[in-house]
Amino acid sequence: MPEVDFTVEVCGMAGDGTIAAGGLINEAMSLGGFSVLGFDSYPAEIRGFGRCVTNSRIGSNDIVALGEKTHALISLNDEQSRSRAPFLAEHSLVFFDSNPPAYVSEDNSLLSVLPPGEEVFGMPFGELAVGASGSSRGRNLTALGGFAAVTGTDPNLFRKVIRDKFKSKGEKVVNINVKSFDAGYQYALEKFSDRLKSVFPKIETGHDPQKVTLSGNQAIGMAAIDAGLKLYFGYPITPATPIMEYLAKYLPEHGGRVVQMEDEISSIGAVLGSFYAGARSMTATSGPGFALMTELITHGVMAEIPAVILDAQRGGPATGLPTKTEQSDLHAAVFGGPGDSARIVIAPTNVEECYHFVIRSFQLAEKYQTPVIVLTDFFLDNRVENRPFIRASEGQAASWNVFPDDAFKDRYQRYADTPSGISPRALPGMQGFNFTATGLEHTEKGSPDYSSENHAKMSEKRHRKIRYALKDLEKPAEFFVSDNLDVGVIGWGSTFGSVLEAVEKSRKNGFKVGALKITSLFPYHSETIKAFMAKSRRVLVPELNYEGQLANLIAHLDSKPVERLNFVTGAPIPPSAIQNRIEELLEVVA
Amino acid sequence: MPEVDFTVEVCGMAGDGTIAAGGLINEAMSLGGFSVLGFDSYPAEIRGFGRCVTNSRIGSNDIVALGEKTHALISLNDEQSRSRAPFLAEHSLVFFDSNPPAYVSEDNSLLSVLPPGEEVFGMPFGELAVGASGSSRGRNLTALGGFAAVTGTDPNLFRKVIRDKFKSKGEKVVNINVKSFDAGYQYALEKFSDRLKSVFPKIETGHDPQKVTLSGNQAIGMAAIDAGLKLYFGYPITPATPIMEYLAKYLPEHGGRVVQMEDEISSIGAVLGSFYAGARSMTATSGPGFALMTELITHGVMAEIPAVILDAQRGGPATGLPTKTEQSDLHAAVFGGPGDSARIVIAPTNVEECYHFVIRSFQLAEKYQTPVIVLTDFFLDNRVENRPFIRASEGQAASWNVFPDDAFKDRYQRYADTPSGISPRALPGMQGFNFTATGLEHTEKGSPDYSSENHAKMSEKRHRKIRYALKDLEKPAEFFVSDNLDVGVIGWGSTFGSVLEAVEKSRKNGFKVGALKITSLFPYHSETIKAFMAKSRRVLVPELNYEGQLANLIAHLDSKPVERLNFVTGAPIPPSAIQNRIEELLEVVA
Amino acid sequence: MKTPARILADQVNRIQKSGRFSPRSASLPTWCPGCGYFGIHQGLNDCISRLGLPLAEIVTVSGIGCAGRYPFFSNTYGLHTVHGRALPAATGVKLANPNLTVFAVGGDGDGLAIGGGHLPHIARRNIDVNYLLFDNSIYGLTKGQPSPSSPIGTKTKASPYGTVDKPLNATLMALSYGASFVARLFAGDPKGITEALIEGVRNPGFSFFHIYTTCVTFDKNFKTWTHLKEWTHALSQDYNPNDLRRAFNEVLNDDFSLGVIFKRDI
Amino acid sequence: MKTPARILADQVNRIQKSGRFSPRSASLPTWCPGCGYFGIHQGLNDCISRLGLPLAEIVTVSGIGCAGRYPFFSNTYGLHTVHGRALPAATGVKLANPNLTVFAVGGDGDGLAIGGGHLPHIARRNIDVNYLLFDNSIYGLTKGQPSPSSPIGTKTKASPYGTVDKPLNATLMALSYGASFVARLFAGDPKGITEALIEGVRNPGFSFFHIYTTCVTFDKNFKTWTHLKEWTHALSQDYNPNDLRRAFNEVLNDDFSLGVIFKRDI
Ligand SMILES: Cc1ncc(C[n+]2csc(CCOP(=O)(O)OP(=O)(O)O)c2C)c(N)n1
Ligand SMILES: Cc1ncc(C[n+]2csc(CCOP(=O)(O)OP(=O)(O)O)c2C)c(N)n1
Ligand code: SF4
Ligand code: SF4
Ligand SMILES: [Mg+2]
Ligand SMILES: [Mg+2]
Repeated sequence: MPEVDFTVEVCGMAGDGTIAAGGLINEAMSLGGFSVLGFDSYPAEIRGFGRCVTNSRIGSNDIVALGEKTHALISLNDEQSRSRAPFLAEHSLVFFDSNPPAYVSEDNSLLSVLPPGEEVFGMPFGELAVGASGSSRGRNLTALGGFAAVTGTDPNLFRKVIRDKFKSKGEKVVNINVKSFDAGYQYALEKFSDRLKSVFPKIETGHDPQKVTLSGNQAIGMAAIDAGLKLYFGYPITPATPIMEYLAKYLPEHGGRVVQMEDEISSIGAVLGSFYAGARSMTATSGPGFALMTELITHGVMAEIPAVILDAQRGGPATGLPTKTEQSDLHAAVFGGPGDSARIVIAPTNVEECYHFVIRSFQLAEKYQTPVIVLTDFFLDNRVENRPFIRASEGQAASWNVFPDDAFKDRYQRYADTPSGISPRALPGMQGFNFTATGLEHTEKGSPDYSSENHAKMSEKRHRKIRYALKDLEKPAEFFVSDNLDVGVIGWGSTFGSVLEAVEKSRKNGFKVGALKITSLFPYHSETIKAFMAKSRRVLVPELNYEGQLANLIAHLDSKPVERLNFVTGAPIPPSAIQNRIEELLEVVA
Repeated sequence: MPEVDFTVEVCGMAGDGTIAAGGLINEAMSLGGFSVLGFDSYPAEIRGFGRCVTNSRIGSNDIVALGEKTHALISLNDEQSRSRAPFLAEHSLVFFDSNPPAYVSEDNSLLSVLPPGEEVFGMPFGELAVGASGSSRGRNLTALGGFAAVTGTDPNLFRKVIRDKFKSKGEKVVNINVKSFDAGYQYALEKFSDRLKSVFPKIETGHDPQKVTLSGNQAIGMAAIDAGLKLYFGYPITPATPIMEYLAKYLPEHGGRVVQMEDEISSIGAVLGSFYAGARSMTATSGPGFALMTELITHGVMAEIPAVILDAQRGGPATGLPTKTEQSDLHAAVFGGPGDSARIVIAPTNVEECYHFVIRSFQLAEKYQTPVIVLTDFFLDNRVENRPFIRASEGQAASWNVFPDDAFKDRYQRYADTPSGISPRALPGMQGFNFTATGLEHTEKGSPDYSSENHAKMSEKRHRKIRYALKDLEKPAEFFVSDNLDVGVIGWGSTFGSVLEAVEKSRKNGFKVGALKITSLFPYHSETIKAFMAKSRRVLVPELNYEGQLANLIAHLDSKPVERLNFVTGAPIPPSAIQNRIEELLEVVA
Repeated sequence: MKTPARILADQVNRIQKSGRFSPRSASLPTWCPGCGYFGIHQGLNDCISRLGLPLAEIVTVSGIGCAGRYPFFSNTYGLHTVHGRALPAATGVKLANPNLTVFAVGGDGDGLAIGGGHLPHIARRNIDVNYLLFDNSIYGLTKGQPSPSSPIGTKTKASPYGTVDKPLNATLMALSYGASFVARLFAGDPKGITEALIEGVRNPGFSFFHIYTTCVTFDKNFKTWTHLKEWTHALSQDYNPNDLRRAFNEVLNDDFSLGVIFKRDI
Repeated sequence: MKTPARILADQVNRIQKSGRFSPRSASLPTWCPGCGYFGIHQGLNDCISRLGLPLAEIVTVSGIGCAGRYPFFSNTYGLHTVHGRALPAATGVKLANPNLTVFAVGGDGDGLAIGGGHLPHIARRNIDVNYLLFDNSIYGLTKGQPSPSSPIGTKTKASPYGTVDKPLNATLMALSYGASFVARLFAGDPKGITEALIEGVRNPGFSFFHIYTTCVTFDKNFKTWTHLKEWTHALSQDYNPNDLRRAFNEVLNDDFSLGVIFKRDI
């Protein structure tokens, strides 16, 4: 069986059913046994003018990064799709509406900007849909039919996922939609009979039932529910809103509640209040909202109150680029807020990790009694992956609360200075442990105390605790590491997939290259990172930000200067860009 | 003439006139021609229980740091003064009330905790005051009289400064207060005739009329007024409040206005609004308020609107230690807020620099159209120095605004991408230059644009501008630097005085030690710092924080690990602690 | 076919034909076709034209939201600040240069949720800013979540089972803050908006315009054009806006009477 | 000599003698002798004693200020959060564990300035939190700056020429937010505070207590003991707190009538 690595984009205006079509491709291909990584983007925020693009990369092996070149483009609106032409691979397949609903002038046509050599397939999407269902709304499905026919995809895969999607709307709707798909499929089979390909062979093993097609946002929501989240407090903000919307829908049936607060300050305030009172709670936001939270986050640090804060990063600074992806809140996550306010910062690199890290974040927050910040970004939140995925058991999501021993009743010291820095924490309702949590510097008992000795002691205690937390924080993972690397590439967050793919490809080219994945950003495992840097003749840190925020954090660990590769394009880093940089560095090394 | 280096403390309860007495000592000694560095502290915030302490270090040479050992203690309340006993030098002079207003039990007496060998002077402060003025309120002045007599200080110095202080209250009040002082003076002359010293010789040159006794806060307020501040927006917070109070009093007569806002978010919002409309404005806050401002600070970065924000640091995290000093907001000042949001951060190291840096901050903000953060701390804000001090001329405080050329009327590009990154800025009211300032990513014209190319271009432009600003930012200053230093000490902010004194003393001990003062914290002069680090066999960075926040910023500049000396005591770093660490390092070096 | 672009073009055409075009920016508003904001745009543009204010001496300040985009669609100077902070920024602008006429505009989320803490203070300081609250009872820009003025039972993706919180009444709040000028208006009545704005701009202090409007995209049930047209009506003829107690009574008794509700005697 | 320490000791003595001591913490309140907060302390402690609430099932939440120190002077569980954020934190506490009785306490700066944006929302959500606003019209802890409720002309170090902004009326604001229980009280009348608190704690929703009090250290002119005693008086006998319109009228007509102003019928 030939190796498949195929990228398909659907592009249209809001209202064209673009995102739905892309989602069906992901589902159908997953069902077909392929690996899928999908990502939608919608540049404009205000409706009525939005260009929607979905990108699905489909492969027979694991897919860890977004496709760079598009092998098939399904255009539901040619004016919008023109912007996708530069990303087309040679000889790609382009599907377009030969009788579009809105007139597109010659100057604005898609065809006029296609590079020579593309194979174009014009189909009357709307008419076919009207024929099949009486309405042109199924245009996106007739287009999918054309795509399935030309690429030689088993049409039953699409029929099944269409049925599943519309199941809840009744048999009639299901049938109408399947009919639209079939109309496109038949039309293309006949019309393009001489140009049919066989892009997607049947995979013998077929669909892996443990493979779940899930977005980062869904994984986060599921994790929160599986962790027994009691309260979600949040304020809408792109790209974090879908987490709130997911939980608003599903949390109530698990006994939890979503409260849309008046802003981000009150959201984190309420999260701290709930954790103080013993309930797992969380909030999710993006950079601007995160900035507003920093004062209260340091209150969690000082008063030793757990909190889980997810920062779904987007382009910055300020309101910035709300619908674009970026990894530029790392500085703020680690360093924002007054005082020496070390807290825990972790960042998953894929959908599966989103799930497990969110569950872990509750436990870390409980045990270390401090805010835990989970850094994701739009590319990770909104990407869809279909990997084998095992949900955590109740035990795996168990509470890590550390309660005081009954022996300490009536002489309880809330902030007892223990060797680990962890002080057993009482909850309101526990008789004989009454205390006041405070953001003022305080004694072990919790009384305000600004004396030099006390502040020195308690600062040390708080930082000792955070250092101690390292043992519960995932170590950096090494990939292809040997004692002598020519280039060692360090990656984090949504970007790590691109790092991995680039390193793999470079190795196939025969180069001694390895990768390090850092998921614990603060505190971090400096010894492991140091060792990796020492093993590498050159160290490269590709990041989706201008300032090299991870590089800034770790540069001092090795005496070699760190090479930085910074993208501020609002889009995922293409693996090839990393690969090129690796190979440039190799030339210098050689 | 023998060298004078003498530290005197006054200690009492709130209401005892402690702070006033300390202030008079500073003024009198300044008038006597001595150098003075004074610092008050008031540990408790809520009135009625507050211990007040003033510390004045008086010297014949320049004084750059606080005194570590106290040579004279004037106790206005013995229970409170007990806490000062550990800081007494050997054979120090202790003045106390032999007939105190509140009974102090034997166990709580000051005398019982004095180390052996101190010289004690008991005087009936209150009775003497009643005798002189009919009221015991002048107790603090009779105490000063005793101090002047025993230390052999010219009483006319005190009489003059007392007169100046009470001048505005009329001749009667002046006389009563001088009489109280005299009563104490006479009493002590007679009672302690056999124990009179001559601590403060008459300095021949006498008082330097250019020497002004000024606190950091006053210097900041004066600077704002001399810079033609039009609007101050702020919200009370220790230790920044005195700046607002100073300006509330003096700004109106210079045509400006102080508006106490509802919080720190609205304060920075209004500052940005005023600068946008062309008026110099500023706000001052401390860590917790600064955290609340970070979202809007990054708005200034993105929309390229000037702003001046003074962060008077105090102990953190969170509400922390409101009346204690710390340098722990550096991380937040440089890195707080979403996105790649580089801004300008500067930090004066003494009172004079407070003045000049604040004036410069307006100019930098105007020219580079970005928020400028001035970092001070409680020790700097509240310290008093009496150095020769020349106010800036109007020219020196002139506007650095960069306005667009009339030629660009009606085709104005607010965010034109120039070589320096500086785009001429129009103000509302200018015909034909109408534009919208926005915190969304935008084109040169100012329209929202989230395309990859545009974001990459504009991120580069904004950072180029900040790099370019380096040429207007003060270079690190070297002290005693030669090509080969055994230890190079890097200092910033209020702590630099201690660094300098420690280095001088180590040099006197014959060691090859130098100092580097960094006042431009972001962007910073990496080449100069690097060169200094390279010249030093060991690099030491003493800071008033736990995490080594400056060390973190610059550690990567040299391959040697940076030695950190971190104090989290809420009090200035004693020069001797730095000197000891230097000499420890020298042993290792040797 | 009547495409969205067509509907919009018609709408813009109509505004253009009205002949009072100058305060509109060359770039088309990116609001959805049919959005109530077009009516407010027309009302404010007409106010500016009728008062003959030089565009360069006007600053339009906004926060974030669909309403927050307003400055880009206006030829005045504009300051598009962050979510919820239009009023502090407008305070700074006005105090910096009192010659400027300052409009602050924003949505109900911007003004009543995240920015709700600023309204009492600009009102009590009586800063001469004209604040237009675009109250569509929904978060438009973030694609339809409930706002503080959404009625109980509002169903959105973020409240799939309906909201449970009592809505806030912005007119009542402004009165209780002591605002010196309070009007209640409707996006479907641009003329009414223009009239009230002209009066409010002349008020030498803070003027608050609570404007009912519709989000055609995310609210199909509550503040629809149909409902708002049906519910709203003018204040009674004999209404005296100088009487604060009467103003409170009016607002407590009737949610939908439009006009100048209160105006402090100067 | 009557030293500050002496005055304070007397005061504490008196409270101790009252015999209802348990909710007080062992450590003495660090408020200035004569501060109005001692009266509120007594009122709240008596409420707790009289309702027989177990101290471990009460959480007292506060922001920053002299008032914000309250939790340290109470034997309940306490959450001393940052400036202005008592209400969001209290919301979290109550929703996390509805069995707890939650008191939120704070000053007028804490609650009407920096935290002023939260009050409308806890009121409209009707979270079962009892919020005591200690309204001394001054910033005590930061040593005497004007607050949003300071009268025009207030002279402080931060306003040496007198303030110019209109004060806010917290009772009126709470009514306009739709709070389900609103009382106006006076620190000089701890009994009145206790009575109203008992009623408010029983209200299964948000209860707002606007408490006039004095800062003896920083306000020598306005809300002094003398003035407050002179100005305040009980609501009239026939007052009916279930009538919202009447409540508004009462508050518009009289700044100093004390008692339960409004109570929503359940
Ligand atoms: C600090 C912050 N939080 C959240 C957001 C996301 N956000 C943008 S607009 C908006 C609300 C929009 O609703 P509204 O203010 O009513 O304006 P409309 O779109 O309805 O005109 C939100 C929550 C943001 N930009 N910044
Ligand atoms: C974010 C922040 N801003 C400012 C402060 C400083 N601060 C502490 S208490 C306070 C106001 C005190 O006044 P009020 O709330 O009326 O309480 P009171 O002291 O009068 O009881 C202020 C401004 C702070 N701690 N945090
Ligand atoms: S989403 Fe709603 S408020 Fe926003 S432009 Fe569209 S119709 Fe108007
Ligand atoms: S400063 Fe005022 S409010 Fe604070 S404790 Fe003293 S009297 Fe009370
Ligand atoms: Mg809205
Ligand atoms: Mg107060």
